[in-house]
Amino acid sequence: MAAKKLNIKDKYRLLTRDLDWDFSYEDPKKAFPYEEFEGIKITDWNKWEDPFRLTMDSYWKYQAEKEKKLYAILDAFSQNNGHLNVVDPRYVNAVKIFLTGVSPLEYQAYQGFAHVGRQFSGVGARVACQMQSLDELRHVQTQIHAMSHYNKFFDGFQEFSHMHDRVWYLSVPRSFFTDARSAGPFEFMIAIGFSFEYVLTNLLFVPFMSGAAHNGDMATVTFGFSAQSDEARHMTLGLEVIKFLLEQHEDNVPIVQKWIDKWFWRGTRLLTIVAMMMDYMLPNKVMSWKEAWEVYFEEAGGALFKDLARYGITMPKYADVIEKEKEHISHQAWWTFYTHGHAAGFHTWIPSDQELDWLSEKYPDTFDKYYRPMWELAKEQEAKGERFYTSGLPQLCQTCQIPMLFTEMDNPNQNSMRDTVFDGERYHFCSDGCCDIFKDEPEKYVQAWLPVHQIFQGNCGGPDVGDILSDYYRMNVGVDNMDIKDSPDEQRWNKWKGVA
Amino acid sequence: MPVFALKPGYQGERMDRVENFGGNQIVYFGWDEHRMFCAAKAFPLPPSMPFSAVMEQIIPEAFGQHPEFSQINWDSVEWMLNNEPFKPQLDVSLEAQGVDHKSLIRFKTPGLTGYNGLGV
Amino acid sequence: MTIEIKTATLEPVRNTFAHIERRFGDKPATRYQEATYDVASEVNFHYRPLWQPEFELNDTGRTAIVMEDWYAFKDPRQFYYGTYVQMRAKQQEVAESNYSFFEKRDLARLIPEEIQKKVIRLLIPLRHVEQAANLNNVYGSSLGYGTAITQALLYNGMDRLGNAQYLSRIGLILDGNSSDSLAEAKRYWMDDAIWQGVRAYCEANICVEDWFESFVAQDVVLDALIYELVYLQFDQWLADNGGQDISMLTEFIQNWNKDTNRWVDSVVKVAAAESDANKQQLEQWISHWKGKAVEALAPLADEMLDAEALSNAVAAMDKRLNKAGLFK
Amino acid sequence: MSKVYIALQDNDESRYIVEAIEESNPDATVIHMPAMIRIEQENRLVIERKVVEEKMGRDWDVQELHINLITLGGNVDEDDDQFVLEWKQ
Repeated sequence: MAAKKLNIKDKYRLLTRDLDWDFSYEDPKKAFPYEEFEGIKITDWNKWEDPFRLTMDSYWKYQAEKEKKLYAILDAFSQNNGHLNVVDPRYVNAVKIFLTGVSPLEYQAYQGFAHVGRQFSGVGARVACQMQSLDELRHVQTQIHAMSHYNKFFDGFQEFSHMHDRVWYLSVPRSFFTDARSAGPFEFMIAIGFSFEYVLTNLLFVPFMSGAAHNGDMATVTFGFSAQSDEARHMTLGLEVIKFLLEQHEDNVPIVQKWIDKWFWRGTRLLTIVAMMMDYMLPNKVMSWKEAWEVYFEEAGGALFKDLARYGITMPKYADVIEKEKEHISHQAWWTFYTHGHAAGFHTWIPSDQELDWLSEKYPDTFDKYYRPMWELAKEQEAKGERFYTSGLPQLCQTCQIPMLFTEMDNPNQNSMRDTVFDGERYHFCSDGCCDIFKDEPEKYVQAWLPVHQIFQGNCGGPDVGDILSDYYRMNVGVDNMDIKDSPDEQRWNKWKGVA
Repeated sequence: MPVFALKPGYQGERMDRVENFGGNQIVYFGWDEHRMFCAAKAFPLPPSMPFSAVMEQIIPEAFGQHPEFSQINWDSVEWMLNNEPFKPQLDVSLEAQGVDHKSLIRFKTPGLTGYNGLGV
Repeated sequence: MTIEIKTATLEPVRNTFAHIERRFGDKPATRYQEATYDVASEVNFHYRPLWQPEFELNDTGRTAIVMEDWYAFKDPRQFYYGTYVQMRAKQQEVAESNYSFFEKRDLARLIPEEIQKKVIRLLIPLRHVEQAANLNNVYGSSLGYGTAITQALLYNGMDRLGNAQYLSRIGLILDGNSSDSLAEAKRYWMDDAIWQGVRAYCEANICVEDWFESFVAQDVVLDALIYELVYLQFDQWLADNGGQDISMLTEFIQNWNKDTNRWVDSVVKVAAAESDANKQQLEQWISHWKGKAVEALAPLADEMLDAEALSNAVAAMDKRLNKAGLFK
Repeated sequence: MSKVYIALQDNDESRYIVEAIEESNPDATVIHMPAMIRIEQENRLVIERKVVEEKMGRDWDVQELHINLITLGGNVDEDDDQFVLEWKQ
């Protein structure tokens, strides 16, 4: 009998969608108990459109090919001491932030997608989430392997896992992801599958990785682009989820809009650190944060929201504030880390004169007016032998957990501060965006493990900051932290390069 | 507004209740338009602490690194407590003049506008 | 400017990450170790799940099994993502050439019709068992504790989807891609009395809350029996009765079972060796699910072979459990 | 009108795919960046299996695209013969 040819859509339907069956011995609600409490209405999972139609055999085949390529490069990188090819040892500090701040998020993404990949009762969506879960596990593991070589030659990588659970600035990305994972399955998909994957990871994995290539870091660019090749699948899943929810029931629209507002705000706050990595931590510049933002958020995100307008979805709330903040946040963040360089697990520095000029050129409306004077002051202090490390501990935002470093866009000299009272206790926020998120779910956000308050409660050892850094954070004090100048990293680099 | 949770009555544990701070309460201090300090600073202080002790111990520790600090004329300083104008009474405790847990105290220094007059 | 690199100064500062060094000493680590140990978060989760506030996001309390160190569940295959997909890619390449050989030579036509019918009624519905196994293993991966076991559960979960797809393709080969055989097999799964026990077992397991129990019911009990019954004994029967070429199409699953059994047995062994309480818990779960599984599989075994086939399968499973330190 | 875009790793295989994209989409803009190639076009972009196969001189499965893909923007529709990116506004 001559077999008829199956096209990819039919084949995928038969090999995946057709595997499920209607339960008759148990209540399906017991098998999939989390699908209704968020208020999302799914009338027919069969309407789900599979964005990509990968069966496991193709998945193994293509992913194995990617892995083979990637590990060949990582092997070559370590055999040839590839770390010597980076343009400048300052660059490596961006990679430290990556391993301590981003890689553990990949792990949380693996867990989160495994959860929704088990809990959705629609098999199409479920399998897509399972594959994403597996991909995310890939990302954390390839990142650890890529940075394993750096860990052998530079400080600040060695306790990445321990630090991620505890260190003050790492509480920012960590709380972002635990917020999403502790939410219901549909909110998780809007948070991570849509807002984070579709718009925000591009900013990390595309311009920053291109920057890694431009700074001689073959290991990072290789895992970065290799990971991002899975991301294309993930982005499409995110977009498919949102279209599906919006098409299923009109009552879903306001719920989805609320989540979009929340997660875009939370995402832009999280990306502050990426802004700083791009503008200040890449010695060879590819594009400024502002330019990257315009390409990947304003242009790409704008097109996306125009596409979603037919469902009644509008641009995320406070998009107007976000647009103004692109001129400011990278400078504010690097200043914060520079002045807290004694409490960071990586090195900080004053930008070179050439870099200051590049920043002036890229930020003509804000840099000279607001931020160059800071570096003039820092240089003055350093020349006096008083490298500025700020005293005390900063006030943190209850929602995003970032020190309250952001300023008012109508007066960028003044920090932006909001507060509200819930259940007799006052809570503080860096912005209207973060304040709104709290007010919508105060019972959730009162649980925030705010590092500064935890230190004052005595839960992080101490009381001296030095003891907290060494005992609770397991930082190698005087080695991992402080200015790059005279650090062991710099001294080793100079020795390798034969520089006196 | 209550969160939407699987079971009704979701109530997370309040992590920063004043009882958790061993007799202290948290007070934040911020110097307006002085961005050398990236954010306001947090201190655990006994509610019974008089404001004079805040002026002697806390304010210099928090802001003494700024080149303008020594030039502050404290008589002309404008204070805000939790977004309301505030006149600190030096010999009165924090608690007795309304500075409670997680209060934010901000001050402006007329005439001192930051490093080189640029808000830094 | 040429820069002279003095190789003598290129000594590493450390051999591996600090948490790996604390476990295995100050020496170069394997990729499996760096990708696995102490990667999952343990403290400071901020928010209790809206869907399960009685637990933290990562919480050891979601199973009755208690471990001092959840990383004791070392995978004997030492699979991390890279080694896992490369192993499966190799196996699927073999499978692919088997399937295309089978298709090209149209070997289906050499298989007697009653044998084909038997395959559709007795083998193809197992694609739904694999689907249940996918759910159960992914469940453990999402709510389990410690990367050592949770990553292996995810690999297993995805393997089961792969197995389900290979079984489905057997149906498509037999029906010339009309998918009639899959529809027929699904009707058996839904309505045929010989399948109802197995289907009820699968549905019940999907609703089990304790993730380790779910792993026991699926991977330790049901899979062990099905492997012996179907992929060894029934396969032999097919070979003896003119269906030997079907073996080319189940070879992937057979090899897969061999590598997976090694992992399953080691998980059971490690958990049982940890404490008497664990051992008792495992024995109680296994007894419970074994009773159900034997009852569920009996009509199927009769139809495939005979009652002896099932007792052979039970004996083989008991032997494995014994080797893992249980029931003795 | 909005742009759809796709970015590929800058390697030998991608160069053939980019050539094919240029042939199938004469108005597309190709931008070379460090280690990556970005291609964008108003509203719609198509990658045709036949054209890629012609450029490469071998069989090419549309799903192979994922090996060299970095990112994309637009609604995806993938089948045996082509990969389409599109905004439907």
